[in-house]
Amino acid sequence: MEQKDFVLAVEGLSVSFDGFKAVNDLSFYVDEGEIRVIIGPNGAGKTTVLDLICGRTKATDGSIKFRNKELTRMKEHQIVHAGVGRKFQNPSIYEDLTVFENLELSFPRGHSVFGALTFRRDKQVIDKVTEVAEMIFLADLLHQRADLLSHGQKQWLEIGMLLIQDPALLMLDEPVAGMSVAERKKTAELLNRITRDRSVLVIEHDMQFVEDIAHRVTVLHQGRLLSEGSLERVKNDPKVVEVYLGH
Amino acid sequence: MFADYSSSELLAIFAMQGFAGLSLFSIFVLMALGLAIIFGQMGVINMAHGEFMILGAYMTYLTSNLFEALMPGLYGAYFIVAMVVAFVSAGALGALVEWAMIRRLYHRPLDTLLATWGLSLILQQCYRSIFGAREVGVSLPDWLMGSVAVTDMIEIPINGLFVMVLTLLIAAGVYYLMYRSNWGGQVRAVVQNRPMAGAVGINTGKVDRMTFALGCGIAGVAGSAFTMIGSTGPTSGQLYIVDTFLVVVFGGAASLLGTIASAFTISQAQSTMEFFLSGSMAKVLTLLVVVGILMLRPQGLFSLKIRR
Amino acid sequence: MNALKNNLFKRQDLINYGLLAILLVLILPLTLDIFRLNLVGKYLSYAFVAVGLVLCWGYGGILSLGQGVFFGIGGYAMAMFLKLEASSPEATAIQSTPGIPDFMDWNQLTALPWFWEPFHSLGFTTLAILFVAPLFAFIVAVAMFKRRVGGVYFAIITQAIAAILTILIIGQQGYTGGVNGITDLRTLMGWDIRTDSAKYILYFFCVAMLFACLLLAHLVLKSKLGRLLVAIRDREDRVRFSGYDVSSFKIFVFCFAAMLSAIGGAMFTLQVGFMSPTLVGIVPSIEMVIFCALGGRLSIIGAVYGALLVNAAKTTMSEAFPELWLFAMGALFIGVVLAFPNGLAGLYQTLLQKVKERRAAAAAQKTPATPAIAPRNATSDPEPAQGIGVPSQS
Amino acid sequence: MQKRDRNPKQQSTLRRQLLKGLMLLPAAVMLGNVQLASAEVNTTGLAVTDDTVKVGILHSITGTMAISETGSVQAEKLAIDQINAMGGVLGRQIEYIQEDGASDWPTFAEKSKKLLVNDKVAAVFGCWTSASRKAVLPVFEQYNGMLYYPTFYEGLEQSPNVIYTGQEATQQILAGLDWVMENKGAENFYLLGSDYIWPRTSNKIARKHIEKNGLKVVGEEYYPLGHTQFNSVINKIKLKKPDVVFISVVGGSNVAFYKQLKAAGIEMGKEKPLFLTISVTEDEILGIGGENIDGIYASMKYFQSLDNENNAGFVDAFKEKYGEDIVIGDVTQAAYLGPWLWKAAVEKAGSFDIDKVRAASAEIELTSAPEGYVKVHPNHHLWSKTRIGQAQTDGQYKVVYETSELIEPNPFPEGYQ
Repeated sequence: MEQKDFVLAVEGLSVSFDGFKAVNDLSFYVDEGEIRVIIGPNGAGKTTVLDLICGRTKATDGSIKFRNKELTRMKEHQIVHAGVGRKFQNPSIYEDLTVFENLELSFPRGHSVFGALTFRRDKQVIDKVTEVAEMIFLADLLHQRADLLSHGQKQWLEIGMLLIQDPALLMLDEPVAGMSVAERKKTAELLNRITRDRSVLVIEHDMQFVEDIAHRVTVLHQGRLLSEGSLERVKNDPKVVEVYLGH
Repeated sequence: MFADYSSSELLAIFAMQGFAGLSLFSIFVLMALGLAIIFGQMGVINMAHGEFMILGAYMTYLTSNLFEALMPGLYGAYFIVAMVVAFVSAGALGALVEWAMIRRLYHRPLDTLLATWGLSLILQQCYRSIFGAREVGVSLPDWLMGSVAVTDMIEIPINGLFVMVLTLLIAAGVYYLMYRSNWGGQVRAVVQNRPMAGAVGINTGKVDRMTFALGCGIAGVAGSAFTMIGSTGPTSGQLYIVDTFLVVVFGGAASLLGTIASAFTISQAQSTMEFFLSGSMAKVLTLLVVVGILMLRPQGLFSLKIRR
Repeated sequence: MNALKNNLFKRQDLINYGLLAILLVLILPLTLDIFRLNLVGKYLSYAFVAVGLVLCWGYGGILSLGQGVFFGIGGYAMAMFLKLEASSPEATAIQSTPGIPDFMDWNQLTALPWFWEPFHSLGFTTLAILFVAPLFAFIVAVAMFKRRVGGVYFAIITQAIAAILTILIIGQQGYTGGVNGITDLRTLMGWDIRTDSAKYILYFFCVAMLFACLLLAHLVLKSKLGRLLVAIRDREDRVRFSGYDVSSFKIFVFCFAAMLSAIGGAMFTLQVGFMSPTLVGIVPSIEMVIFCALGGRLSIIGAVYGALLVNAAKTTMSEAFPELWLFAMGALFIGVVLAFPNGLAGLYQTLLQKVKERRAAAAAQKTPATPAIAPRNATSDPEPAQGIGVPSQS
Repeated sequence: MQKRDRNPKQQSTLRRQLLKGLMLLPAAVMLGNVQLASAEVNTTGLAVTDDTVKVGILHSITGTMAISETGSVQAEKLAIDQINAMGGVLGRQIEYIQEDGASDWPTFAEKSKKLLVNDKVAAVFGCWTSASRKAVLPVFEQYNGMLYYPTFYEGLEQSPNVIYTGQEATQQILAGLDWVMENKGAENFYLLGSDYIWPRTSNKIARKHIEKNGLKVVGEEYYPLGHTQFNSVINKIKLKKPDVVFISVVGGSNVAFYKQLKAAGIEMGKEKPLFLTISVTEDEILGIGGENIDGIYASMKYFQSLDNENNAGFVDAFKEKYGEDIVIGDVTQAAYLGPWLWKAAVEKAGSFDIDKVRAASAEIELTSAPEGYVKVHPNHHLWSKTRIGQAQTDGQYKVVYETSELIEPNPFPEGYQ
């Protein structure tokens, strides 16, 4: 492999829960500006990989380098500050707050205790929030309490919260699960738009959606790397066919 | 520290302190088992646990009086009957409380703490109104009194042995119920995923009620056994509550085995320290060590490493 | 867009604070004799703790059953200062060692322990009241929150800490006054705090302090930190992955609550005239949580009313039915938890909401052109306290 | 507060003498003819009418201390009933206002203030623990009230506003220790108590006394209030083999201690070691169970089994009011003295005014006390005898020794501090 700066380099990554190896000696690399989709059957360890990268779960072994910074020893918020954003499988938003406040809290300023106490809602914040709200189709609902949004809107809101952080690597866990066809289309469009200047790591089951967005695909099975490459190549890999697409 | 004693005395010290530690251990286990079920398995913080124990103690007192009045010939057997009565009455009250109160609060575990605190106030006042504010004396049948002399230094109290055996039996019973029986499987299913358990046809309401009642019933038996070694008064239950919670939390709340291990650790630590320090300081040190360890290892002694 | 402005005080807030001020500054002092007013002052000293609990429990989701510890630290600091003043060599001439507090003399202490020395100074005492409790809270909180101990575990560990401190205070009676506490406090900088006029002044001082603390708490809640606390309670992970060090916010709010409790403790000592370990232990700590729950765990003003009402109920019921009042108290706690999970404040909010909606509906009927946004506005209120929903706890 | 003229005062002196004479004939008092105008007997605005006088009863009837304080409440009510039946105090029926201290010291302070400031009671009978007394003391001194405090306690206090009807520590302890030294040849002592001021002070006095006599203390230990596990200390006692274990454990811990002692195979009746308690009254034995404690000795001023006429009448009246099974302990009896001592002082003073009652209190005698003759010392404590009782299986003490003289109360004992 040629010497090139990967945005994310995962090498020899393993984690076990009470002896069960959820991720086993996994290595893969993500390029700058790439949209990488991770697929695999249930229990393949997809979500665990995201958990490991963003620091939610501590690795038993191996390394995760983000722009040559080792993430395995960093705390969650430090990883975020390094430039990694993560969206959860179920929409994870603050339901007691409004859309505006949800976005505002993700604005990358005033993240210390003192900063939060003295944080002012100035023009810069309002402009940025409004801009992102336009992008995620929620400009008209800024003062809606978040728990009143539809499922799809909540997913968008969470993506919006990530956008405001402006991460270099965006990780999305099943961003279109539970969305209507129209919403799916809008989401794909949104993703294509926002990935122009960043890398994205997506977990997705919806093959149509994967086809729409993926540059390359990584297939996991039982915590191990099964196959990697373009969607076409992966689709035709007999190992993949056997465990995932075939049955 | 050891210089004051001869070697045979030292041996006796260790033997007797070991036994003291063991009986403290069985008492802790007995206190904590009911709570381990209610708190550990169901997540309900039952601040009235001590009052359920005292209910058992009062039932023992009543049974004892009844036997004395009606069938003095069978007095020796009353204690066994009393424990059954204690179990049934505390369990029945537990089921009632679960139905009236707890089942509305499963999604708010911290609120169970407040509601059961209110319950404990009410129960205390009930005991006071019914049995009087003074402590009642529960007399023991003769076969539970006295001790077995092993050497002239070492004597083993019979009721201490009785508590140990009782603890073993109850612990084994609970273990069987929770981990080997069909019912225990249902309990654990409900604890882990209530909607799913309901969907596969488990009557979650009934399982909750029975689990809570079982925990309270065991508290009742514990209270009954404690009449042998402690006081029975309206507020006696409060003496046990902090220790009980610490034992359960220290063990890792969800693990019955952990509860037993933590009871063992705490009791041995306390009785050893009690021998070499004054009582108050031993207690403070034990609590400090427990809290200190919990701060370093919040999940307790035993806990499954789980994917969060 | 006016709605985007983050108003520190909305009209409703001003009304609520105004009502409380009228009650505490005008109605109660005018209608109650000094004995009852002094009792109200005592209740208000618990209100400091309840306000702190609203912050750390209601907003932060951290239930502490050890707030009595911090109340005690503040109360004991104040009591140590006052006791030293009451133990001048002249006043204690009959002791075998004059000039030290009487209980030390009874315990054969012949010199003032070193940690009592600085309490000769009011300045040091004030600093101790303000900062020792938060410092202690900080140590506990760092140990626990950095390891993500939360919810029930935190509650039980803080409860154990309260138990330990009580046993220590009682056991070390030569230094602490033991189970009796520190009693017979007389003067503050030569000013007799036991007279009726002093009690009036102390009451108003306590009310002023309470409003200062309420204001401080209000500002914290209205800052981004307040919204973050709500966010942490809802979705702790999300906050973490938005780049916040969640534990530092929990530590902050716990320390802040500890400071409020300590101020309350100092107010208690000043108004009641002694401090004792019964205020440190588990029972008072749980009772303080109940004040907060009854008032409404999401409303700092509600907490004040909660502390006032529970204590007033306790006093009147125990005077009227000394043998039965515990039944009523127990029933009150259970009833509040079951029927009004958001306490009095929740009830009040629902009422206000209804009034608002009715008004909006009436307005909508008059001018049918108005789009049906009016009722929506009520729900898009940026203030989290408006939430009727039950807070989720971790 | 000067009177308008001197006449009424003279008159009152006259009447007082008359009253004294009439006291010999309680029946005459009951007719209620001797009645002083309220304005004369109450110049400070106490709750006194022409027919009634209000007093306060302030004990814990809820919380952990209710176990101990119930007996005191019962005794005080009995005494008040009896006084009322005899015609009351200065021709006025006593009405009591009962408040609950709830085992919480700030509550005691609050309630005492309420009794004094709002209810204007003429006297308060109450408190049990030292902590509650310390909490109310400043209140009584500030608002000038009168407290009758029934518990045996550690001494080191003497307030013009308190009459201490129980024994202070030296009265209770020294006679008991002397007795075991002289009669049982005790040489080694083990001191054990609950961890708070009374046991610590008591043991301090005991230790000084033991060491003054050239004897040895082989152990001294304290357990937290409410502690329930005593196996370790029992083992220590077995090892150190003291002649006497001197015990001041209180509350629920008592029950646990003696039951565990019994279970550990220690025969308390064997007197090797000998157990001497200063804290277990008949009330506590009720909870412990007579069979678990028989054989131990207690050193206090009163036992239910005291054989004298006063006591027989008292025990009968108590049982009649509260049931056959009721027991009476040292503190209960001391609480019973409170209303009687107050009545005597009021009648001696001819006034309910606190200052006058206080002035009259010193040297008040009571020949009708269940414990026998008592007298109030100018330091507001009572002269009293100390008795040693041995616990029996029926829960009663058998009196085995009684000091020949009344012991002078000495709350600030020289050489014991």
